[in-house]
Amino acid sequence: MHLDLLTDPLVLCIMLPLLGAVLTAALPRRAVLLGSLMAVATSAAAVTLTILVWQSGTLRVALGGWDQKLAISLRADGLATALVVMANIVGLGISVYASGYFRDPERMRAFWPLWLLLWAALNGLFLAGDLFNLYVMLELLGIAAAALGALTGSRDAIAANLRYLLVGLLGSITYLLGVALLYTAHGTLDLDLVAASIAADDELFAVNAATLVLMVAGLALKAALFPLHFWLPPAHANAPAPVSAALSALVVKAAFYLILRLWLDLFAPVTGMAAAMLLALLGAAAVVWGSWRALRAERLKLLAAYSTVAQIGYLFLFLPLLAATPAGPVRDSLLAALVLMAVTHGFAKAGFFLATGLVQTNAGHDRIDDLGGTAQRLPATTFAIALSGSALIGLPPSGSFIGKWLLMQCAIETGQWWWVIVVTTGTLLAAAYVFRVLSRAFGLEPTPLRFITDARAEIPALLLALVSVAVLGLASGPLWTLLGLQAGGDA
Amino acid sequence: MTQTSDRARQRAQARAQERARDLSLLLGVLLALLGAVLLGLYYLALDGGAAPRLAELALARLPESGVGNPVTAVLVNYRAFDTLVELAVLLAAVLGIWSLGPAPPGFQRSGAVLAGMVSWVVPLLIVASGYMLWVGGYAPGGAFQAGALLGAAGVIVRLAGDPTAGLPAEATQRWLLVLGVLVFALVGLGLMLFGAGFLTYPPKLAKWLILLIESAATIAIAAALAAAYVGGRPAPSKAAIDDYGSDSSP
Amino acid sequence: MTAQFLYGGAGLILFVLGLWSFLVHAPLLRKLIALNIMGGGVFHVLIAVAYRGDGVPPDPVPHALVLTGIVVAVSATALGLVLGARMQAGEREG
Amino acid sequence: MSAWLLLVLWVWPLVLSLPASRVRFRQDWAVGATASVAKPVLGPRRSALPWVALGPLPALVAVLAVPLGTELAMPWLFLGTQLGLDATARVYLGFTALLWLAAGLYTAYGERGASGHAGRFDALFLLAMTGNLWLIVAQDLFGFYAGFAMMSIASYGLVIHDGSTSALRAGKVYLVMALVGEVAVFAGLVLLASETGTTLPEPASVRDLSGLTIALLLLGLGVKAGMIPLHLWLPLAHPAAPVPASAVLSGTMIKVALLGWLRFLPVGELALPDWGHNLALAGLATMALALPVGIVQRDAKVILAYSSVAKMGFLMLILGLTLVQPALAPVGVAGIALYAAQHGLAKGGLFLGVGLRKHAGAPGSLAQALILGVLVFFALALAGAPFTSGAVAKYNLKPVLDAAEWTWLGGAVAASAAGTTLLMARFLWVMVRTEPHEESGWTWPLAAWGLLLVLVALFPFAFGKPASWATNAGPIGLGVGIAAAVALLAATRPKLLAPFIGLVSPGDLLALLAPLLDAFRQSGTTLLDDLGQAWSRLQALGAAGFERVFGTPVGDVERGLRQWSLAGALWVGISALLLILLLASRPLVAPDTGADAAAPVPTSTLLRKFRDRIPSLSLS
Amino acid sequence: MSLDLGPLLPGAIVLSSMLPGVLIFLVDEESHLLRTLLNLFGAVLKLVLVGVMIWGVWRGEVFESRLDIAPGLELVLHADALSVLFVSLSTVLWLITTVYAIGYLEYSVNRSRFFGFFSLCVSATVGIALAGNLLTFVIFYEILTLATYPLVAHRGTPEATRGAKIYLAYTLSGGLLLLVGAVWLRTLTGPVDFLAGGVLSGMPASMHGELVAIFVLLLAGLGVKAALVPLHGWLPQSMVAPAPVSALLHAVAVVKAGAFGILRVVFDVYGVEFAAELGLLAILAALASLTILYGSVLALTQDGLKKRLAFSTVSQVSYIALGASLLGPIATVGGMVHLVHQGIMKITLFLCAGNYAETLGVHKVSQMDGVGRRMPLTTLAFSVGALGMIGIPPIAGFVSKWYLGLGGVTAGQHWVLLVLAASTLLNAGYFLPILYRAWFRPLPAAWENEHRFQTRFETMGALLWPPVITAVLCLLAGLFAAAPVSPLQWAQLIARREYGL
Repeated sequence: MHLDLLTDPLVLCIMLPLLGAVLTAALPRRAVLLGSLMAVATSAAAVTLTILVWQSGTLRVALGGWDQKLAISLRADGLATALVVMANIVGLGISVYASGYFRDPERMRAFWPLWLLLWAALNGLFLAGDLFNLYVMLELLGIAAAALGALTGSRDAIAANLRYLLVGLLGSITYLLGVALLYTAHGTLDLDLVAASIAADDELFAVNAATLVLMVAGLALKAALFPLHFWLPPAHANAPAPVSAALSALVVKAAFYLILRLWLDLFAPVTGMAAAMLLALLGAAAVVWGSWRALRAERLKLLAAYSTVAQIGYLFLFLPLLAATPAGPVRDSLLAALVLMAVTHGFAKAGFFLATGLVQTNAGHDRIDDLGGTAQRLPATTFAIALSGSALIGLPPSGSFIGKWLLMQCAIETGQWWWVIVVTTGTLLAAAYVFRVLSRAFGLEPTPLRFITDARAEIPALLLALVSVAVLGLASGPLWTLLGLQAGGDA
Repeated sequence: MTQTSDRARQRAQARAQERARDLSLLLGVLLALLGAVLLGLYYLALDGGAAPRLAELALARLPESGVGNPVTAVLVNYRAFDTLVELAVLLAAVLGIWSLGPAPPGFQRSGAVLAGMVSWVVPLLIVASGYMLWVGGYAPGGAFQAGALLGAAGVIVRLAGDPTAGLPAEATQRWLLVLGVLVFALVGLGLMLFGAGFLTYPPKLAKWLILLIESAATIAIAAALAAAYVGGRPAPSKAAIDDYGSDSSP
Repeated sequence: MTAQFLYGGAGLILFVLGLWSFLVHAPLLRKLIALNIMGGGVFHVLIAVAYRGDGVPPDPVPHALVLTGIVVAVSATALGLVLGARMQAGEREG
Repeated sequence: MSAWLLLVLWVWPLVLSLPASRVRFRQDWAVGATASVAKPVLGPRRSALPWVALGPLPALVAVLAVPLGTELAMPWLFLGTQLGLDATARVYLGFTALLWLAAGLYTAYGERGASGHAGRFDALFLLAMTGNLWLIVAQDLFGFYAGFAMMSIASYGLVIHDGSTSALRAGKVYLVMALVGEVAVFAGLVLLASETGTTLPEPASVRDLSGLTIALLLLGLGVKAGMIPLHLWLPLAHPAAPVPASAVLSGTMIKVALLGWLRFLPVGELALPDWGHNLALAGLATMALALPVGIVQRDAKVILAYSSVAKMGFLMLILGLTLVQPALAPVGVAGIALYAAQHGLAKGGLFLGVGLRKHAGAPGSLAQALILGVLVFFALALAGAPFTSGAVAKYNLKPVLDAAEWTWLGGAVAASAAGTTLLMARFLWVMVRTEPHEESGWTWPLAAWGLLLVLVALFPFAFGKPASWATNAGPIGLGVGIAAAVALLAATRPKLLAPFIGLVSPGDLLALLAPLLDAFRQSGTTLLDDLGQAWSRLQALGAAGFERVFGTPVGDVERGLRQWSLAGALWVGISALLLILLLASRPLVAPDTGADAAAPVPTSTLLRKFRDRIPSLSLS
Repeated sequence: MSLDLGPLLPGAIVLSSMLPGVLIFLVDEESHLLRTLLNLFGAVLKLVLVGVMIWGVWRGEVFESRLDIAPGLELVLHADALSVLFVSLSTVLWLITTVYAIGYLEYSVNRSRFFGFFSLCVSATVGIALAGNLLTFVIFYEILTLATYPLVAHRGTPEATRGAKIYLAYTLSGGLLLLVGAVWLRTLTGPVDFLAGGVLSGMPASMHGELVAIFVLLLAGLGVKAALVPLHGWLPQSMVAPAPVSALLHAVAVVKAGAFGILRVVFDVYGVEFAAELGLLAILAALASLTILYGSVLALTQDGLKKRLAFSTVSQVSYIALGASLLGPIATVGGMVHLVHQGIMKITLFLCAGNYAETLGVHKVSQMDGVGRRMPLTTLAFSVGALGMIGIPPIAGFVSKWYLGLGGVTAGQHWVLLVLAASTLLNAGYFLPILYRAWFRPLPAAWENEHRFQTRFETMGALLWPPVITAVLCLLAGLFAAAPVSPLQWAQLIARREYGL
């Protein structure tokens, strides 16, 4: 037996859920047990990985022992690890929740392998160091996600997820064309090597730009950037609650992560202010439109889905600010804020959806206006909604508060003050839609006698929400360390 | 009343159609321009691109890979991870299909001619598949081609009226489906545990490990393709019904 | 070089055509076919890259990528088709 | 040690007010069959002890026992308390305590109105007493103001004690004016503190007052003093209040204003001719209005109230003159204090007498005859007949009057004396015609009254030089003469004078003001209503807009977006735009290499590459 | 054994109510005893800790807890004289209100939720008080908003949820403005701790325009909670809350947080002299005066007792802002001391109003005839509070008014006297009629919803004694204003430090 701590967790993060998927697929009757075990093991691997990266910086491994150029690399830098640890903790929460969620054993059996495949794909995406491998991961993600989304079997769900599947395919094939062009131009698929090649060769600027556009266009579809979000609300709103949580909190985030990676790492010499501004404008539109639609949504899950559209929009606002900020502690802070917002949204939205699912199960529907006392009967769930809601709004203390604070600070510093208006508007609208839900928790219904009624379902939601608020809002310093950034990013 | 509403609907439909046409025209123009730009840039890329790319390297390391066919070497050795994930994709698709409910009923039992042909073709395909698998080691061929052929055999069997497409019962079928990923993963992880690194084949064992993986992959791919063609979870056997109860509604 | 460009360029044109078809045509089957055509286009580009001149062994990496891509495309198409079938079945029932 | 008496003398009544209120804090619901009916928590009259009469006792002791010039500094109390006793304060303390004692005795044993609320009356009585005593011994302006406010507010309860409509109206007028006065005093004191930098004002330290400060102090305290036209509350409050309350209201409380002025104005330090003359004129005007209006009143207590107003006018005149000529201050200040004392005692006697006349003794009894006799004495004293306290006190002020620049002043003062006599005559006339209703138990009130009688009777001999004893006969004689003539006329031809009686209602100017106030209030309400309506219409509009947005069903506005052609067009369009922006962010024009600057055509790197590769596309 | 309390104490003070609050949520609805114990434990513990802190600050010790929530963003809890003033106020009143609330809600539902948020609310207030920089302030300011919302909505009636919504709309918008202002300021100055005398006076003249704009933003944000006209709309609406909540909202938590924030911004961020130089004080003064008068005028027209009190709060709290807007230590003292004085007076009034409602079912001024005879102690307490509000000496309110007036005059702003005078008259105009009814009008034959408690006094002990105690505090704060450790003395201490005297 031989364990190489520096590379094994990287592999295990992907292989454990994959193995879990295989086992749960092969032994459907043991699915819950095996799946839960693998979920725990995966999360443990992810946490180990995080600790390692925190201690020793970026980890990488070229699989198969071949040259970096020839082999597929896995690599975990701060950015990837931050998202991995978020995804895996959220994933663990979702797993615990899901273990009690499905009443129908068939669905339960269908859920586990697909969910673990999705999980593997997520970790793979975050950790992959190879452009084509990313494509395969994207496809795995898309297929598993669409299949999971359709798990309720309702017509709406199938229609929505068929659309989602097609969007995903369209996006990934467009991305793949980009990869093909990139290979044509640069002759390698390794992220670092391509990045180096792009930085070195200015002659191919136009080709690189086109490649970037192809890849970003494909990923923007998957990331549901306004107005390409059209597929998201029906897909996320009609999925089973744990799946919605995973889709909204993690899957969309993965696509965004790739955009970010391309934009900041790979194509940094190609990107410019104008293009960043375009994306940010779309992001701003997403913030306003998504929040508005969330406010007007009739169903709780639709509300949550539109909220995701808005939250993704926030992330794009960072691009022009990053473009306008020279390297240094300020830019580092901005980058950390971006990651922090993404991570916070991951936790918060997962908590929100899980709680929402419980409300839905309890009430038999999720029409907001008819929820009446359901929310009141479930104090812990309402709490989870409240906590994650305040993280969605960006109220302190939550990670998104810090994110917004730094975002606005930088917006003012760089003279792009208009983003402040966008953030403000979005925040107000978010407050309106969150409290539109929360106000249902105060009625003349009978008093609940206990705080927690269904521990297995309520505690994961509550804990995830709590992380988004308390942990990320009050102790986000380690994130800077993880990202390898200079601390104390102040003007 | 209904007439007017009908007419209104028709008018709305006409407007929608018109708009769709406008949009498709617009799209056409846009895409044509985009295509042109892409072509131009593609030219630049071809021209100014890094000429050696990975070919030299891949070919140079071929002897260490354990196979003679460079494509197979890439697939199962240099970029084995891709293949592993790709098998997972296939698995995901089948599981997704299964999650949507039981398979639709198969086709009518084939007539004598078709049945005769099937009884000819299927063994041929199986043999061809085996050949493909073997030849993949040093010439074009390999698990995918083999699996595809084998899968095609399943398709033909289903077309000929066997609703199971020649696949075994669900429990076994599940093992077949996961076999590729399972073997791949176990080999990879096993190597890792023994200190070689994930999917790092020791040169001595490389050939045999690859063969093992390829064989498993072939079976898995074939099973997956056939199962996908069946289009749903296999109808549960009687034993399974007793086992799970009758709660198999989607 | 020219052959490469023509082959790959054809792939690009296929891609664009497939895209157009995907976006414009509503039926699922056409969309899936269009997607496959787009995929085919991309594979063209990859194969074109692999070509290194007559008599020189081609670059095996793009070839492997294409193979992988094909399997992925098959999987996705299969799931799409079944989803579509389920939807139609649902429509027929409802 | 005796200095602590200065603290005790006003804390004592404050403490007493609690038992005096007879509030029962404990309510044992479970006890008794009638538990469901809340028992009145204020006890009946005649509780064990005459709390109210006990209140002023320490003050009386202090008058005698505390040496002049004693000071007690308690910087930790309130905003820095300093208690002390100077000559003026001692006089004030003396007559105030005596009058409160007399009124307290009357209250404890005689007052019977509004049964069931005696505790409330007693408590408020003691609170007012506390305020009154505190402000006298307070040398810091906080103490003065606190006592002043406490006294004013508590008195409100005394005024409206019987709860009749007229009492409530009087109370309202009183309260509004008292508050306005208080606010003005507050502002004045703030300014004073700011301008002089001290919170222990004395004439020597307040030389730098601005006009605004002086005006605020004059007006603010003028309300209490009944300065025309701020006197409106006086003729209303006095008849409304129970007898002992009226006695202290008129006897001591309104005098406080003078004390305040003596403290806060630079009396004797600085000549303030303008302010002095103004104040003097205000005093004269007060007298000129109060006397005739008083004469035509029906109610004895109203007549007394107007008399008080007139007397305060006189004191204002004196103070004004003193302000004009600082040299007169020693005489003036002492004189004012003494005059205030004698007037307080006499006026107290008169008020108590009104009550006694009404209830003590049967009609025609000896007691009633005696009461009338004593009332005549008090009336004469008030008017200033020779050998009475009034004459003596007025004589003391003669130097001040004589020193005035106004030559006509002597005549005016004489006229006022005559007028006062007439007013008193009118009062006696009314009293005589009042029908008594005998009630029992008036021993102690009568005794208290007797005390006042003795004090007033002894006053000239205690405080006056013999020369002063027989002064002031002229105007009084004139007044008596006119009174006799009028009385004769009234007796013989009642109809001739009847139209004059009640010609001016109590509160004189208020009758003129009231419609004006009503008009203001009405138009104000209308305006407010209009504003309110406009506001609610605006709100309704907002609500309607809100409803229009949020009330309509949401619909699926994104259905269009979900059409692939539209979404696709957007997607492709955005991608194209992105590409354009990316390409545009680079200078399309290649940077000039410098070496071959001769090359005239700047070409983009992109185009150059095409040109190089594809000759047919070459631009050159 | 010497444990260095310095870096721990402020945090411990915040946590001493927050942790019990969180635990209370978990307590089963029926476990009265456990919940009560937790409540009282937290309240008493906090009181003890604050006592230790007062002692330390008095001796000049420094208490400061710091926590990096992100690099460059520091959560700072710092105890200076001003924070001690506010912390002590909230701690003492929290204890009293908790006792009151336990009695008030004895027969109510959802108590775990109520007390949980109640504790969080106080924690947030204490956090605001101890905030050592603008970021910390903003954080606790928002937490306060969130913690209060469920309290306002607690009753669950349609009016309650509506009131809560309005409350939330106002306060969240305000919070956002504050946030933007704080962020903007930070871009100019970097991280800045609150410092007596302000930190901005060194800014170059070219930035003055921005600083004015930031001030307006901050003021708008704080003004919402401080109920400055025209941002006061939420306050009367939130009167639907249970009485202890209203009391806490008005006397300690929400409104006061806004006012306290204004003090902080004027004194410890801008520095009062610099603010005057920028002309900011004039804006503040105008707003405060307008609010004082407008609130009082509206209070006159209210029949609902709590609404009248609410508008009175609108008016009274602006005294604090007024004090901050006048240059000079005396007015500063007036504003600061009113922070405490208004608190104890207003809480007395609200607790009394709660007693009337709970015991007699009396909610309107017009129903208050004779309540003084039925509930003498409560009414006595109410009278003390009301007279104090008017400014009748020697109750606490007079002290504030005196210092404000004197400070205004000293600063050459004589119009302040006019404002105070008008306000006094208006206060009298809406309070004295209540007292008149309570004491002088006859009792009705029966009260509609009278509730007889099994007790020897007019109402349940837990309801009765809290307002009596606070009324006594009002008297003591006034009577012993000049004595050491009175609120006034603390305010003077603060003013001396702010002006460097």
